[in-house]
Amino acid sequence: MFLKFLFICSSLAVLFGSLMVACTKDIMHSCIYLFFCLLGVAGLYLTLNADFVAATQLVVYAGGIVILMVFATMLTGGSAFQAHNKFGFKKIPMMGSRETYIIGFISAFLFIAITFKLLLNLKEGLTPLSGQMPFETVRIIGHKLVTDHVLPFEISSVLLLGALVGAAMIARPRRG
Amino acid sequence: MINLYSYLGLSFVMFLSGIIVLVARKNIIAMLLGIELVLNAAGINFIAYTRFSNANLDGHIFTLFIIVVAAAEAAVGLAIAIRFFQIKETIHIDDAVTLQG
Amino acid sequence: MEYSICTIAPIVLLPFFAFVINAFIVKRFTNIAVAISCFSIFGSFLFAARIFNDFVFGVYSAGFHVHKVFTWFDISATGLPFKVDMGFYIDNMSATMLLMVTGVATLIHVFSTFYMHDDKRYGRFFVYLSLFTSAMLGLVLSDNLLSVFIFWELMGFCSYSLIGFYYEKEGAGDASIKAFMTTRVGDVFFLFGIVILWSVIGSVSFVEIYKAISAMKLQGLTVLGFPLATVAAASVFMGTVGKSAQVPLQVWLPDAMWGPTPCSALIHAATMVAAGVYLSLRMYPLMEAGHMMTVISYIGAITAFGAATIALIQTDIKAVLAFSTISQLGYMVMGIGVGAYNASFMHLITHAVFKACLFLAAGSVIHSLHDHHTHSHVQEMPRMGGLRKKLPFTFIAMMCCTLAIAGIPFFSGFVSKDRILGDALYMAMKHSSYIPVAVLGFGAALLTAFYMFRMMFLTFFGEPRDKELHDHCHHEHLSWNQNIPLLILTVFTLGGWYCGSIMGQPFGKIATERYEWFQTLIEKPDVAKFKDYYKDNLIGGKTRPSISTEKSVYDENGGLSEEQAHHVHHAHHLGAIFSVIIAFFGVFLAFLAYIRKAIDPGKIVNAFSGWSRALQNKYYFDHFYKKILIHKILLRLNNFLAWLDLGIYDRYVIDGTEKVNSYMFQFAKWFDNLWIDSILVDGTGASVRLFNVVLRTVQSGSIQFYFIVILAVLTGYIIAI
Amino acid sequence: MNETIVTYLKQFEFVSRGYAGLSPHMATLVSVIIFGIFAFVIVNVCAIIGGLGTYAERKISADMQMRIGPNRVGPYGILQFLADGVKMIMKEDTVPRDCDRFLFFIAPFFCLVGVFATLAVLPFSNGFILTDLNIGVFYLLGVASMVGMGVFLGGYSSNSKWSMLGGMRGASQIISYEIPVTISILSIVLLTGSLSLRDMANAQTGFPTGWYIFHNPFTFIGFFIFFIGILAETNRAPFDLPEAESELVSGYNTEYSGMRFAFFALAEYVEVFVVCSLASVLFLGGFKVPFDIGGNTIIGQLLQVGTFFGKAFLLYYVVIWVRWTLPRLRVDQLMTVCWKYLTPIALFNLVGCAFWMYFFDGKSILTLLLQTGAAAAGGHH
Amino acid sequence: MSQNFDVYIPVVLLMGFAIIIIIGALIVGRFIRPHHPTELKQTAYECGELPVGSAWSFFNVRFYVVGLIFIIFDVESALMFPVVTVFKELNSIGKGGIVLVEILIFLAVLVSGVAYCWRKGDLDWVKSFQNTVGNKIKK
Repeated sequence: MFLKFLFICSSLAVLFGSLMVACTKDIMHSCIYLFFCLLGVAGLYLTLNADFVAATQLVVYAGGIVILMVFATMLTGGSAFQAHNKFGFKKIPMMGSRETYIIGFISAFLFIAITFKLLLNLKEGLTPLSGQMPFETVRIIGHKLVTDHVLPFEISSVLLLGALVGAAMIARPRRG
Repeated sequence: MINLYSYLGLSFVMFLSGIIVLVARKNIIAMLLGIELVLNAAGINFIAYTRFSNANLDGHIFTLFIIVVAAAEAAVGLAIAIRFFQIKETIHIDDAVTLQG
Repeated sequence: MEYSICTIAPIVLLPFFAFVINAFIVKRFTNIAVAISCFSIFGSFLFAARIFNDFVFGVYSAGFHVHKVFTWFDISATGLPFKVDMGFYIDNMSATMLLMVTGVATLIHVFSTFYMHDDKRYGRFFVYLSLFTSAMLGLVLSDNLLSVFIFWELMGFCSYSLIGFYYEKEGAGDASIKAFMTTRVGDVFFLFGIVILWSVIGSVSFVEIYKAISAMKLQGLTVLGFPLATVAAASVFMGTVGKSAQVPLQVWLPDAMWGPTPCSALIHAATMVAAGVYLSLRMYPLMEAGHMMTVISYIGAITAFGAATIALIQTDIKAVLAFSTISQLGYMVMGIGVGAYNASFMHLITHAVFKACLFLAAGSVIHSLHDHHTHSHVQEMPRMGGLRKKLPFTFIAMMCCTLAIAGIPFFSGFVSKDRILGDALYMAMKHSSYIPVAVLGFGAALLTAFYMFRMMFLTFFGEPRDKELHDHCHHEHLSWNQNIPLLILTVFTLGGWYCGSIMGQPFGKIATERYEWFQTLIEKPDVAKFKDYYKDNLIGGKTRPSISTEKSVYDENGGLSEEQAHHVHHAHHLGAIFSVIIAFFGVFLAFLAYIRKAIDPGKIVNAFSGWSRALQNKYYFDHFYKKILIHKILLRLNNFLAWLDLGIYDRYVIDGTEKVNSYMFQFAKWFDNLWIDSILVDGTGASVRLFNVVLRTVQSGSIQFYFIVILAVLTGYIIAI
Repeated sequence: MNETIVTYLKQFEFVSRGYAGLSPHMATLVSVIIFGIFAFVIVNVCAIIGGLGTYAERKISADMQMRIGPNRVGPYGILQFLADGVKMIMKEDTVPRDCDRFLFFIAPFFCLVGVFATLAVLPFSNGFILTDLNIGVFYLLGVASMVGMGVFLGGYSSNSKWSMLGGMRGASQIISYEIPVTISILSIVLLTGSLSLRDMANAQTGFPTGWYIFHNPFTFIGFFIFFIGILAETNRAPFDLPEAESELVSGYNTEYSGMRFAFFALAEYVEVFVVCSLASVLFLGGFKVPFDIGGNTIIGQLLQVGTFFGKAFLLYYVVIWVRWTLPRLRVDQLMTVCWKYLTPIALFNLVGCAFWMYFFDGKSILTLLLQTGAAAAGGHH
Repeated sequence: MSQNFDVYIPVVLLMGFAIIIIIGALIVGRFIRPHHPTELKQTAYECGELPVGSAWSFFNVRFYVVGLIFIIFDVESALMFPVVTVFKELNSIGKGGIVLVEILIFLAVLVSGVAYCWRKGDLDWVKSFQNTVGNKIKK
């Protein structure tokens, strides 16, 4: 029962958040809606027994990425920046502002609908395994990270190193 | 009843709005938000399939790495956006057309 | 005893990491790079020593091995039955080999800090050395032919770089290319052999190959009418021929002496050339299955004898050692051919030790003889002489090694070489076809004793022939990087380290059991034991003692029946007596010729002037390859093709076409003006302009537009499937 | 298995018997009610602690400055915070004209939700924990990071330069100091082998000899890093740059008035309590009572709660003490302290702890000393 | 199953309490507090001066760089948590060494990145500040 409640709350947050990200004009508000959406995703992870991933979602996304996003928004003029269409209709018909939404929606819907139709074909063996899931996921993830998945674990540090150095180099204020 | 398809439907909507943001919004940072949505939709799928199909937690680990990659991607993407703003004083995506033929 | 990846992998990875690090820092921090190289190889030595200790003095028997694998790639899903497991395979043989390679390499690294110190590319030398050592160790630890091949080629590359180390000299560059190309001939065959084995067995792992041989998988198959096993064995053996400088691909090794002396010691004497023999030993069951034994023994014997004869008249100290290397390698290959598996491997080890020592000693001599007129070091023996007093430690080292290589009792060379000769004699008594092998083997032993002592006498004894050079030579002091490595190696030229008996044979034994570790533990891979074999996982899984962990006991009869053993022993005793006599006779001859001057070598050379010229030209092998193979055949082929091109094709086809063309031209001109220019060209321009508009629109540079296109295409694609 | 207050109560027979007769849905409902009661109690207690925090702050500062401090409302002025609360709720709620109303409205939620959610995993005693998640401390970090977002939004939405600066500073300070804190926590997790806060407390003993702060040199340094980090994370002096009144008026909450301001203040004071109790759990033995007096009985639980609060209040006192003793840092010094001192030292500590675990098998330094002492003494005999 | 999920009830409850407290207080306050907005009252308080321009425009990249390093470390700690949690178990069965090496490699790679940033002055608040001031003046 509580599971259902949690699921409903989280899914509402996800639906509301993700749609509002797409539909809000103000970029700062979009960030906040993204935050809601990510919180909802964390809730969904909880309902799927993935407590550690949910907490990671909270720590990294809620505490990290969204803050970085709002910082970057501030550094690029904040909400004062109003997006308007520069090309207009004449040059490339597809890039109009309202039309963009329509075309975007249609193409995205088509694409995703078909992709998910493919996904839904993978039906076999998809009964929920109630009670079989190990509840202490963090230990299992830890064991996997140091045995089977040790290479991705180490490589992710290299990825982070690259991101850090690269981003710091790009964003660094320069002379002259 | 909550089953796999509920989660798939949710991730569907998330993916959809992510793609719409990517296609329709003009702000580079907003597009990065869209990418986050898309990545999270993928994450939901991974976890849901892990929960509903097999008992080993590889999906969790995959999602963990998705989060890692998302963080790295956001860091670099935002840095590029900021640099772009410093050079061009705008972050309108239609100004980033240096590669125009 | 648990072996994990952590205790095995560092052996290869330490030098490799040293190489990677040094490659970056060598320009700035040369001394640090050198230190890193030396300490990394010493670290590998410690790891190897641990493994050696476990395998030889632990509780393991001859058949014991550790095998750790991980799947490198597996394309069996595509239908090709090809799965390559990379991994480590350690048995007693590779444990011994590891210890030898790391130990010798460590000492050579140390010596190089002395020898190469004033060189302008001091650091880079160590970079190559590190890479080379790691490749050699990787080869020793490999569990399959493919990774053997990879490391094999890596060593080929290092050898190329080191031979051409002084690339300013023209000869060095040529020699490096020669070495590279010559070994390449063998390598092509080797690769061919690997492919053949894979096509039949579906795997290139040693274990799988043993399994297949024990299951008689190779029988009855043919390639172009030849039995498949023979073709595969011959091809793999060609790899050995190339790498270990056997006839007819031996020509590169003497030229390899263009490299710095320590690299000659490491590569062209102690380790790399041994890799070929090592491969043949690993593939021994295949050679047996392919009935290659006679051929191998003949090739080995001819190499051993031929190279020894050439060495008789060389005047360059390094050249003598180079030919003696070829000769000794010939012994090892001959040992494989006559079934002396154990002795052949033992000779590999003993030879590596004393040959490394000999080269280092030669390096020490060369380094101390500095010609002030030409500002170069002197390698010519006629300008040496009487160096005994000046270089006492080098003299001791070189003397011991010479005794060893000449086969004087109590020294390691005697123990191993004598066993090979004993087995050759035994085979000759059994099959008459082996008689020439035995004769050539004993002959080579005589010549070896002679030319090695000739070298010793010319270098260290008598009066100095170049007074000025001799006076400039400084008196040698004991120093940690000049003499100590030599003396350490010298200690290991004693026979007692390898064998418990004085004579190397079952008579005159002073101790058995643990002193006979070599004979007890190194034995032919018994393919029958690999029938139901499974591998351990690299990480995680436990090392499974695959066959047994009980210590083997020394069996004097080597598993043979009493009567057979008697025959074998008989032959061996005979061989031992012969070889002792022959060795002393050779030394005596050298003594007569170069100390007593009772025999004048010049006269003999004059008497056999034809032979001597043949020897000077190394039996015209280089001439043959250069004059006949390259000039006569390949150049002729080239000329023929050129003639086809210039004479036939040009004259008739081209000129004829020209005629036709001139007629065509008139027509074409008309056609061109009207159709091409006015319609096609202008029309194309117009159409390009038209497309341009479309393409410019498409190529908008706007990411979002691209994104929509991507989505559309993906959608279409998914709908289509 | 995850312990909650409900599973603790089920030890008592009448509770478990009552549960046995319920349908699953009803059981959940009853659990929700039980949780609700206890959560309500805890929220109120913590709110009161937060309120008393303001009182304590004023009183202690007065003490240090030889003043009297609040002394009118109630005995010794102890009801001052209630009076303040009433005053706050009576104040006019002004909203700046140019502000971003949506964000202005939502910012206090972030702060308060983030802080209150952390209360769920605080182990007040062995049994009295709302819920002992097995990702406890990680969850706590994740939820607490929402506060930074709230601070930033509060500053941003006001559209005032002071608020904006304060918000930016606050957010960057909070996120920066989260790193040394997290890494210090990692070293404790390393020693405990669990993320659950109750396990961490239970791995220590009631006497200081068994506390993690005295476990090895690295944790000893780690405690101070953690403590400095939490001072900065809660915007306490000497790290109160986001609300530096001499530079930024009042920082990120300049434009907030009335109740909205009260929420920020409440969140801040409750957060100080939460992090102080976290420090006590991680390093100072948490709820453990010497000799485990009282055991698992009600008395024992009460003793444990008392110990817990005692340690937390002690740290709370130190926090206030520090505020009135040390001057404020400059913003560049703030960043230097975090990135060039605390973070490298914390990383070093983590590695050191790992080595300690590896070489000494997780024994504390006192145990090792005693063992060597015993061995030496045995050698003489 | 449902029992397992009960552990999350307090989390949701506490979050709900926080929201209810705020909304409740604001609603209750609406009935008792005064409401007399004036033009001046509703401007942003900038020490008595009338605010000039929007506050949402001027900011320095250094904030972003701090956020950047933070997020890298955040992700790093998120990955470290499970590894560190199992370290004790693995150490007790003798696999502590290999995990230790893994942790060391992981940290060493990251620390090298931070060392790079340190060397390049990204961690210096003042230096980057001077740079930007220099920029502005040059322009």
